[in-house]
Amino acid sequence: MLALQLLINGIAVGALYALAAVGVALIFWSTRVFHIAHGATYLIAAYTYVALYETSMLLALVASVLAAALFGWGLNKFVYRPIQRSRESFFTLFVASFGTLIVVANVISLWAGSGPKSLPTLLGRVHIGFLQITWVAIIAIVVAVVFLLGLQFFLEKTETGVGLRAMADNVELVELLGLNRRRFAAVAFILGSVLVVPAAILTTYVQGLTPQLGLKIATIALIVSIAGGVGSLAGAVVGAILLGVVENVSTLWVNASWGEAVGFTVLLAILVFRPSGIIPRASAT
Amino acid sequence: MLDFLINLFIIASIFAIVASSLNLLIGFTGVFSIAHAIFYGVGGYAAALTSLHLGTSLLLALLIAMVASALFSVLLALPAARVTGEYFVVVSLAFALVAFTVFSQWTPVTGGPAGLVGIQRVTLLGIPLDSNEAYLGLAVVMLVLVTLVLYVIIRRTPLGRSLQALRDDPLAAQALGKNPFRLRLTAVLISAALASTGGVIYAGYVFFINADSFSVDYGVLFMAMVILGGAGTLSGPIIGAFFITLFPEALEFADLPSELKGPLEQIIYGAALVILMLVRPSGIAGMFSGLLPKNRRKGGPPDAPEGQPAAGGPVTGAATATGGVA
Amino acid sequence: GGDGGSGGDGSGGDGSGGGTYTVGAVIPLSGTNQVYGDDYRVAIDLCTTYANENLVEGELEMEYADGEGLPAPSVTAMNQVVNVQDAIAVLTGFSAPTKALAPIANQLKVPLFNGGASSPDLQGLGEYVFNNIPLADQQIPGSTTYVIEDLGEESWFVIYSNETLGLSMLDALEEAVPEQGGEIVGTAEVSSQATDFGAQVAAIRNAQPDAVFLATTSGASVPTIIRQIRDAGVDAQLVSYAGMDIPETLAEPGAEGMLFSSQSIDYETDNEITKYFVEEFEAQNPGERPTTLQANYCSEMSIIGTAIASLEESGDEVNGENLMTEIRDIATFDVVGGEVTFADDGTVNLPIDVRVVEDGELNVAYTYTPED
Amino acid sequence: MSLLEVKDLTAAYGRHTAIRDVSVKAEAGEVTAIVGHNGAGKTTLLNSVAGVLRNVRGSVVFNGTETLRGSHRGRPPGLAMVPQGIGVFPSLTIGENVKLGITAGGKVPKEVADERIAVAQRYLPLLGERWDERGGRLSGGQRQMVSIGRALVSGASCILLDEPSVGLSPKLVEAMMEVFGTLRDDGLAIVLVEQNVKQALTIADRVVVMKAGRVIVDSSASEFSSRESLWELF
Amino acid sequence: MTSPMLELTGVKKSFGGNHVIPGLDLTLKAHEVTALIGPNGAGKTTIFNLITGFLKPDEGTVVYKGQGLTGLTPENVFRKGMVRTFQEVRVFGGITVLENVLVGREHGFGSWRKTKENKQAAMETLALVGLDGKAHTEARDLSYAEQKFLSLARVLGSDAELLLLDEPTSGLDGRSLDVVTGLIPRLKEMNRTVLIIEHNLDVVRSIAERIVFLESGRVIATGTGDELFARQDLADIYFGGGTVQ
Ligand SMILES: Nc1ncnc2c1ncn2[C@@H]1O[C@H](COP(=O)(O)OP(=O)(O)OP(=O)(O)O)[C@@H](O)[C@H]1O
Ligand SMILES: Nc1ncnc2c1ncn2[C@@H]1O[C@H](COP(=O)(O)OP(=O)(O)OP(=O)(O)O)[C@@H](O)[C@H]1O
Ligand SMILES: CC(C)C[C@H](N)C(=O)O
Ligand SMILES: [Mg+2]
Ligand SMILES: [Mg+2]
Repeated sequence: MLALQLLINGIAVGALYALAAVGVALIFWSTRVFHIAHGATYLIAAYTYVALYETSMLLALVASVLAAALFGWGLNKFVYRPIQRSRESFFTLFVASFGTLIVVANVISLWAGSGPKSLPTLLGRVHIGFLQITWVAIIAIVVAVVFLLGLQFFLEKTETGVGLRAMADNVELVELLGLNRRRFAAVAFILGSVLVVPAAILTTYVQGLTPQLGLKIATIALIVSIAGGVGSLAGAVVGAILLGVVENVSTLWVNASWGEAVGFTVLLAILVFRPSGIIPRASAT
Repeated sequence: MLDFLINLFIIASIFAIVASSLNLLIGFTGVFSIAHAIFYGVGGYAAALTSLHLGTSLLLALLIAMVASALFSVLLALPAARVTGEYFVVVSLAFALVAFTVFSQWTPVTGGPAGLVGIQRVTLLGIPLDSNEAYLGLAVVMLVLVTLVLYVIIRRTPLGRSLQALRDDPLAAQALGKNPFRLRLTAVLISAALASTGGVIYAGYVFFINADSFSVDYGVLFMAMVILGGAGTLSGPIIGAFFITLFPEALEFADLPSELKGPLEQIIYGAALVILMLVRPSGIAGMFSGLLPKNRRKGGPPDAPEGQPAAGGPVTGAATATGGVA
Repeated sequence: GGDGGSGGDGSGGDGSGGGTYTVGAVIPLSGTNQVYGDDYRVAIDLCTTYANENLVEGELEMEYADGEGLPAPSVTAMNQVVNVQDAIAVLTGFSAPTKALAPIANQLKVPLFNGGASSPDLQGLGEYVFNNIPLADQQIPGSTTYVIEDLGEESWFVIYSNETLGLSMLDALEEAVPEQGGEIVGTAEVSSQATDFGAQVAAIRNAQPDAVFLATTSGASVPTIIRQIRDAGVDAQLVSYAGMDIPETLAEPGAEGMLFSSQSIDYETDNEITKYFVEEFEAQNPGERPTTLQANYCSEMSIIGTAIASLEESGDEVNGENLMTEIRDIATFDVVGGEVTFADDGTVNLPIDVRVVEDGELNVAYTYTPED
Repeated sequence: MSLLEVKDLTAAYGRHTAIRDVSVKAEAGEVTAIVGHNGAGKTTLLNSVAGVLRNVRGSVVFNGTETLRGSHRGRPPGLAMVPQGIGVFPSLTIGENVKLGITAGGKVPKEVADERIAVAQRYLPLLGERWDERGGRLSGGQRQMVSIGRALVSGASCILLDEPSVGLSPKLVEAMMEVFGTLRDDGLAIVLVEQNVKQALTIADRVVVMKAGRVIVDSSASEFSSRESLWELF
Repeated sequence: MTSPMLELTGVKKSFGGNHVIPGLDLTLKAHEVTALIGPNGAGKTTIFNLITGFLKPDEGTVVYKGQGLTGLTPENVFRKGMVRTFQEVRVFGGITVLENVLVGREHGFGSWRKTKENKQAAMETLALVGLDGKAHTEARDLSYAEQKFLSLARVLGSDAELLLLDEPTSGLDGRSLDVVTGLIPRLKEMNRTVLIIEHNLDVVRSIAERIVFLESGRVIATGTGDELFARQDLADIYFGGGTVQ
């Protein structure tokens, strides 16, 4: 029974990771920016929501979406792009991204305090005998699936989607062909940033919110999206859920502080044996 | 005040040792690791345990640390053979998180979160290095030695050439008889062993070791030092390490209101990283002519046809979905 | 605030009185534990003023440096306040950093005060280390006695963090709970970074205990743990210790009825420092109540002030070494809520209060006096 | 007024000036061949015209609009380029690769797009045969065909071709030259950079010779062929 | 007496149902320059990949000087004594021209002691392609043509006896082309055997002693230039009209 409950918990947590991961997967894969500042987007979305939800949940949601989109767009425009212009270097972007996360996390802690924030419990739980699962988790799973399908459609079927995939392959060629690389990048950042909003809000409902959460979420998101398969959004989701499940179920045998390590070890092992990830980007048709 | 400066320079030298050794991977081998705080940590723990159980000999501590670190680094090198390029960053990140957990939870060996206390000042061939001045001397000598070793490897040996060839084009290197796995393994082993010497010096200096000094944040910090200074140059990581160590300390002299001090310092530090990357994307070392950065330039050489995969092919695994040998 | 430049003349005066004495505070000013640092600073600033007005002839000046509640930054910060700002005493908190700073304090001959960390292995860290807070092994028996004997909650579940403090609390509970006739029916570990406690909560539901004890160092995550426990429908009695009763915890609805042990602080005590602290705190933070730890940090300023005043009086030089000797000589000090006496191992032994959260307020439910 | 008019174009990579004061024209219904040694600046010229390079001075007027400055900065609509080297996105299907040419050319109704694709597939049967396969699976020459196909579907009135024959079999080169000839006859302006002068002369109307970043010869093809001295350059 | 230098027997390779090499037999004699020609997508580069270990044959064997190469990794194939270039330029941009050549010469720990000799030999090789003057330039600062030359120098500078060159002249101007066509015949004197993929028929004509014509992964003709260039069936699928003079 305990094992089953842990499995359910794992899937629930995994779904939240997955929500955070799809956005970063999209951004990383199409722009090659190791976007650790996705954690900052997460914080901005979550704090905006927390600040406003008492007024109106809808207003808070809209504001959160706008704030995330604006931040992602602005970061790309004013930080990443100028760096890419002078000399594209993966690590240079990473350092800048990391610096941005530090700035945002600390500005937030100046503004809202570094202590934990929480939201009143939303919707409660569903019981199946002794087992229980929160409605929030169910929403997270549904949203994750919807996002996944929606994005898959977007990437396969729309011109902009194909453009993003082209960018993932070869940015220089995109430019040479006269395609608007900047617009594609802007789309990737706006979309990827907006995608983090549900993750931010739902996670805050169950796990609370601190400025430190940004780094943690972004780290997990990046790891699962790579382990899942670069450029494969389904892979990111599977990787996220796997991490959540391993973390939780492993507590049957090891102490909880090892849980995350066990989860990462499993993902590492997967990468060693399948370097292209759990579900590699479509390689054959 | 002098004591304070000595303290800072000791720490900066230690960081410079780690950053320089990391540069062998990032700058010269194309192995993008942010796990180097771990090998620094292995050195620290090895030194602490040596001091607690085997005595204060510096050379013994260095030997044990380097061997332990090199052995441990095999775990990172294994994936390095299969996953390359940007994707390896993620592997190293996961590795660092796992190893950090081992540091902070393996209580019988590492003392767990409480860490190891009771480390003694080291002695060099029986001579104690009690004063901080002497210790600074030790740290600087160690830094010079590490830099020298790196210089010889990179600029004077076939190994160094092979590593850089591998960095620039793994496929072509393979076609010329280079074994990517063995080369990456060698580089990771050497780099980890050198980084551990920084940990030895650190443990002997602060008398206390726990996992917090080797967290992922430090891994990123070392990486930032390499990039900020200039990857692929010998002086870059040293410049970067001193800059990143000294800069926040300089802020201490700025008259910040105490209730804002912590976050403000962090904000200034973070903003400095962003701004420096904007104005000096190729590193500080690039400012001095003659020390031109040897960063990997993305894309092909100047007038090569555009759009060729910079790296690719079967060995890069995740990097390309298709065999890139066209 | 008590900030200021690095006092050039801050070496501690020459014994003629009237010098400027710098006291360092190596506390978390950023990071996960900043909540604590913020709280401590309020109390420290408040009582620096007190010491300046009522105790020392010269002037105490505070220098804050960010230790993040972590050992490595704390070591750098300590070096900074002592070597650059010439601090003659340093305040700190958190178990791991305190342990890391102890050897430095002894080497640099600067007294180190811990008012927040409660790991038992902080005792006997050297002549220069003073803990004016009862350590965990002293606090636990208060809670167990009350919960088991008075409330009759016999089966316990312990959530602990795998580090100095959590483990030592677990040890203490494994001794104290059976002693009172209770039983520990389950334990679960949490890591300090975690925000999801589904696994622990599932284990609690599985064990169905009467009481759940929270033995972690991370105040930031305690409200979340409580929330997740309550949301899962677990209504067991929650119990914890002093470091966790921060406003964020008290504000969590699920914390209603929760118990916290801490040293007994009698705010009615009739001494100067207590009266000052109660009044001024109220005046400056209307509607708020000080935490136990805030009281401790205020007390530390009073202790330092008292010792310096005594050095000034005797005409001795005010430096770290003399300060240490003076404190050990005086041994017993007026502090917020009463009196403390430092034992040779640098600890204090105090009565323990068990306080209960009622409508977001803490009220004393039980007081326990340890037999020596 | 020529369809494309380049005046006094100077372009640099950092401190290195790759082309200096280059002026050329391309007329509708003509093939302008640009020849010159490796490093003469041919690619730089094309990339500058196509709005890819940043450090460019001078003037490029396409279809009456200045494209180097002002609101039209960048790639003007109606201009397509086949870049030098491999021009295929390996993880996109061949169809997607080709259709990017339409995307770059601007929105068109589906029927128009389908029609253009059909034409391209007629010229390059390979495209049709392997439409849904990934670009990464093609051989070097096949990739070059995809790249050309992409320019064909763009609906452009001017196509810049940067060594399109590299890697193609001799027979295919001939076929390609025929295609370019047909396009020219349809009224397009073709700018063809070629290493193989003989090859280029089979369809060129004008020949521009570049050397060390400058234009040293600009003449009609017939005149060029007849002047032995110019041949000596190669 | 002369056992073949390289022998491919019954080599097959398919990619997901696409039989790119449906069954190939190919023999190379020592000290000959053989050209491998054929339409785009005929499988020429794939054959290089199969020989050099970048791809594993589905079936069949590759034998080099009597030793089977099946299952060897590219670096081990190299160590048997053969080396290849790639269809696109792949120089080591961050190190000098001289170092690029050294990379192909230095193997194993002992090579450190022979650095001096190796540098000497590398300089001689660079002189062959006219790059000795740029020995200390970083390879990424070379022009396209120079990088092509460097790729050649790198394989010449190695000790390999069998050189597999994939379109070494593509993209070169006439002047540079002459350098390459002048060089290749001289390789025989240096005890080398060459297999070259080339679409430039002028080049093929001037250097190849034997031509292997490949179509759809099959050898459909072998012979000298005179024999093959005259064949109408090959012209229909490959040479086209007019270009072969
Ligand atoms: N990205 C670049 N960075 C620096 N210099 C460059 C770059 N691209 C080209 N160059 C230099 O500019 C000059 C012109 O190069 P360009 O590529 O335009 O010549 P090209 O005529 O197209 O040559 P090829 O026939 O080899 O394609 C050359 O000296 C080349 O080295
Ligand atoms: N990795 C791969 N996956 C799928 N198909 C491939 C792969 N590599 C090559 N092919 C197919 O095999 C065939 C032969 O390709 P190859 O690259 O060997 O041709 P080539 O003879 O070198 O042609 P070119 O002269 O154009 O370079 C092509 O049809 C190509 O699509
Ligand atoms: C302030 C508290 C959370 C500190 C904690 N009690 C410790 O021992 O570290
Ligand atoms: Mg060109
Ligand atoms: Mg080929």
